[in-house]
Amino acid sequence: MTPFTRDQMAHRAADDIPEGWCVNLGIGIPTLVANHVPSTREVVFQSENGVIGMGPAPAKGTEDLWNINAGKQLITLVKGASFVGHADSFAMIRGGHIDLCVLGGFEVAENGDLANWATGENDTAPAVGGAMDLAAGAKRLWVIMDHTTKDGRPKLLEKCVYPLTGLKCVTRIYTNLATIDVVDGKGFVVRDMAPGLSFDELQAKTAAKLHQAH
Amino acid sequence: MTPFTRDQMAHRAADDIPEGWCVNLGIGIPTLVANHVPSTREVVFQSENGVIGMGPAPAKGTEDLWNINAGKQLITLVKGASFVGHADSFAMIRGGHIDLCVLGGFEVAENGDLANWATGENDTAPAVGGAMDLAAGAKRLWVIMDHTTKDGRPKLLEKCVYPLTGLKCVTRIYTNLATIDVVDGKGFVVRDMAPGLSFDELQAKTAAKLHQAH
Amino acid sequence: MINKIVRTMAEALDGIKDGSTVLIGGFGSVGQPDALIEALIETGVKDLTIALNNAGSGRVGVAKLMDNGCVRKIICSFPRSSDPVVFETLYREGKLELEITPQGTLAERIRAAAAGIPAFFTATGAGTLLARGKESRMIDGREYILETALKADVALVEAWQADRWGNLVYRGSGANFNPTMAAAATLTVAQVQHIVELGDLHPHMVGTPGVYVNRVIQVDRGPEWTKEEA
Amino acid sequence: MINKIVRTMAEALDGIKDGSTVLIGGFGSVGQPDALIEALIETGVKDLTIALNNAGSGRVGVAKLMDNGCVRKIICSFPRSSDPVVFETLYREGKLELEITPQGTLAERIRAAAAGIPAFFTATGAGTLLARGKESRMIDGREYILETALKADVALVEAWQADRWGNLVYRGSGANFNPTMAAAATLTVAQVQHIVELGDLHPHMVGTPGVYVNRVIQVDRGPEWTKEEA
Repeated sequence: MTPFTRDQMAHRAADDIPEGWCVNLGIGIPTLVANHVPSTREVVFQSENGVIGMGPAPAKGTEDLWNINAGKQLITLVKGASFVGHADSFAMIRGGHIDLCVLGGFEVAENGDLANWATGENDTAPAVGGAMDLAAGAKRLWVIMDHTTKDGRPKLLEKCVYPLTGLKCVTRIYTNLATIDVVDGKGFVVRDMAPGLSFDELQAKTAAKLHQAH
Repeated sequence: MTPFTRDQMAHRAADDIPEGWCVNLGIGIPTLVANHVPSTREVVFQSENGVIGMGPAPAKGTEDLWNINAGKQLITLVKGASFVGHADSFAMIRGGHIDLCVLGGFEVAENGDLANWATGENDTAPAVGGAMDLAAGAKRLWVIMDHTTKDGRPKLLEKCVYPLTGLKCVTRIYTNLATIDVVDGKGFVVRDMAPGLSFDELQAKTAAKLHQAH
Repeated sequence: MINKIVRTMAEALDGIKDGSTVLIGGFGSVGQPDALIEALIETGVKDLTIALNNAGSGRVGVAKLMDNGCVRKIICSFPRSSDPVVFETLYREGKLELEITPQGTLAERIRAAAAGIPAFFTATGAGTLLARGKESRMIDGREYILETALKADVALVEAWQADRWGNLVYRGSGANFNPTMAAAATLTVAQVQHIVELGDLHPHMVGTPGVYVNRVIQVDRGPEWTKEEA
Repeated sequence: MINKIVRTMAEALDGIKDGSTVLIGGFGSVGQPDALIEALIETGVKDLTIALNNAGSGRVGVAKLMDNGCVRKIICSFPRSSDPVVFETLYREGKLELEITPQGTLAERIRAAAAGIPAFFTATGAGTLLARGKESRMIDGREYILETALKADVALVEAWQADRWGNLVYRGSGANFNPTMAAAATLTVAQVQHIVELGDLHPHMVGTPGVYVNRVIQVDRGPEWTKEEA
């Protein structure tokens, strides 16, 4: 069995983004998604610090220090880009104008609950950033994360253990082992799996019931 | 006794506006106030349709149809002018960033209540515009109006009869007979009167107790 | 390729249903999507709730929309504009429902809908007739009333320039209600004076990001409106 | 003549008192009023409540402000920035009070303060730890929590250009929290790269009307920040 790499996970998510969507990408693997959308397909990348229409990282020597993304990395702008302030940017997010947000995750529950900001109630200084706003506001929320923790514990659960970021918000999960839809009233539905992986093996690494797609 | 003319009323109000204030002027006599602020004194005129830094009416042949004030009259811009949309314009008003609003009035009560939008509960289709927002939001609210109705009834009262625009919001009244402060806990305090008018004569035309300024 | 530019009014207004709530931009004639309003009248749509600042004047534009029986209810701040003959007649005859909202509250209710805020407190109108039936609350010693978001099915807006992504640039005082309304509707249609190439609009001049706009149609408003920027 | 331009940091920060609530603009180093923060540290002011997105990194800027004991409480969305050594130390030792607010709620609470909205409902955070102690309400079948305006005594902001009226033009992604914060404080001080003549800023490019700004000080941020607009 060959698990998907980080880039493969990002690529698979990118493949599922149709032309014309306005997409917000979280820090980490989600940021890689932009690299895998072909330049022939127009997708508008929004960053919560008020950039609408981000392009790839700038070539050496052409950097503009004023243009950064939510991860504080230098960016370029594409034609058609515009800027707004934070209040307007989050109005866009909270108001349901972002077609898709892709975030990392600690845990996802079968009802779509997401935990990705704190690892316990006594977490020292948890840092939430814009994750709760995105979870509450985006039209669709996809999570990219490893299927299990480094020590092998499942991250797809019947119920989240860590403090929640948002309730019933995740609609799809791209893991290093599978792509799984979160279907209202049903739970986790497997769309596809890493080459050589069996459904039973995937179920064994998942702490909630998996359903096969028809 | 010579009552003040409309221009004299506007001029007296203009004289009391210090340099640097941001001022919103209502439709009617209040609009005339801008004409009486000398060009050597910088006052920023705001219009609720999103103009900050209005100048005088344009000269014939130089009109720009895109630039109007709240009364839908053509305007010019001064150096330093800027535009915002309605939501931001009323955020500025509601948030207490307008130093002064000058409005017309039907009635003002001695506690500062203002009635200037409807003449009765059964008024056909009352039109409020931005008056309630300005009454609630401006730092100071001055009213310019005749001291009595056309048929001689007082417009300065112990309590308004017409539906209110705002509660305890008026701080000064410029009438054709006098300038009167509305002082918290005290009521109407006369600052000055039209030439030849006696305090008793003014009191006779006012349906609330007038106080003399010290 | 994203291309929100349409060529005909039929495409621009496709799918607008009877009973829809429609936001109409503009303040007076500035920023008012005249051609879209005319085309809306021609669709013969009925039972609309329209929200805008005024209730039209004379027998053109919004007044004509009401006169033709397309409108069931109007939400506005100032129905008495310069010549409100149609509004006053219909209202007197009980053929038009009226909801008066202070101008700033109207703008903020639309902004709230755009921003995912279902309700907010404001001091505007507290203690007045317009507070009747509304929840009120004392906060830090002052009375506020709760106002709710005004979400819409359709927004018809006007702008100076647009590109194929639907980015809009406003001119002069032409923004007014337009950017807020554009962001508060399920379907936003923009009438613009000029269409420019993607990339020709300055990123800081864009008053409405294309994200909010579904369709753009170019309409020449005539010689009196065509004066170019200095 | 209105002239909000000051020449010295002493004038720029005059009157900021112990115990003040201070909004600090910027997202990362972009749009962050570095020189004003340095000058604020030098005033030796104490017991500040500061509100901003991050809690500083390394031992400079906001981190130094906290390290020097000027800050009693911080309201932010993401205290763990790239090198949060000062924040983590003070927080662990109980010397710093922390209020975590989702980034959009932080922006909206400041916007609410600027706009005269004392409280608003939002779905952000509903049902999470951050909803604890907050009023919640079902509206149209969804749960929302009530968030309150975050009003401040002082806002320190950064912009690209200003004129003597205090009109500010932002550059690139440098607006971020700045325009909202500038509008939400009793005293707003702007650090800008360039001062231009009144009338030289395009009325549609102004991101913060001068009405919101009390003082402007020109600070050259150094060669790496001086690249002119294309």
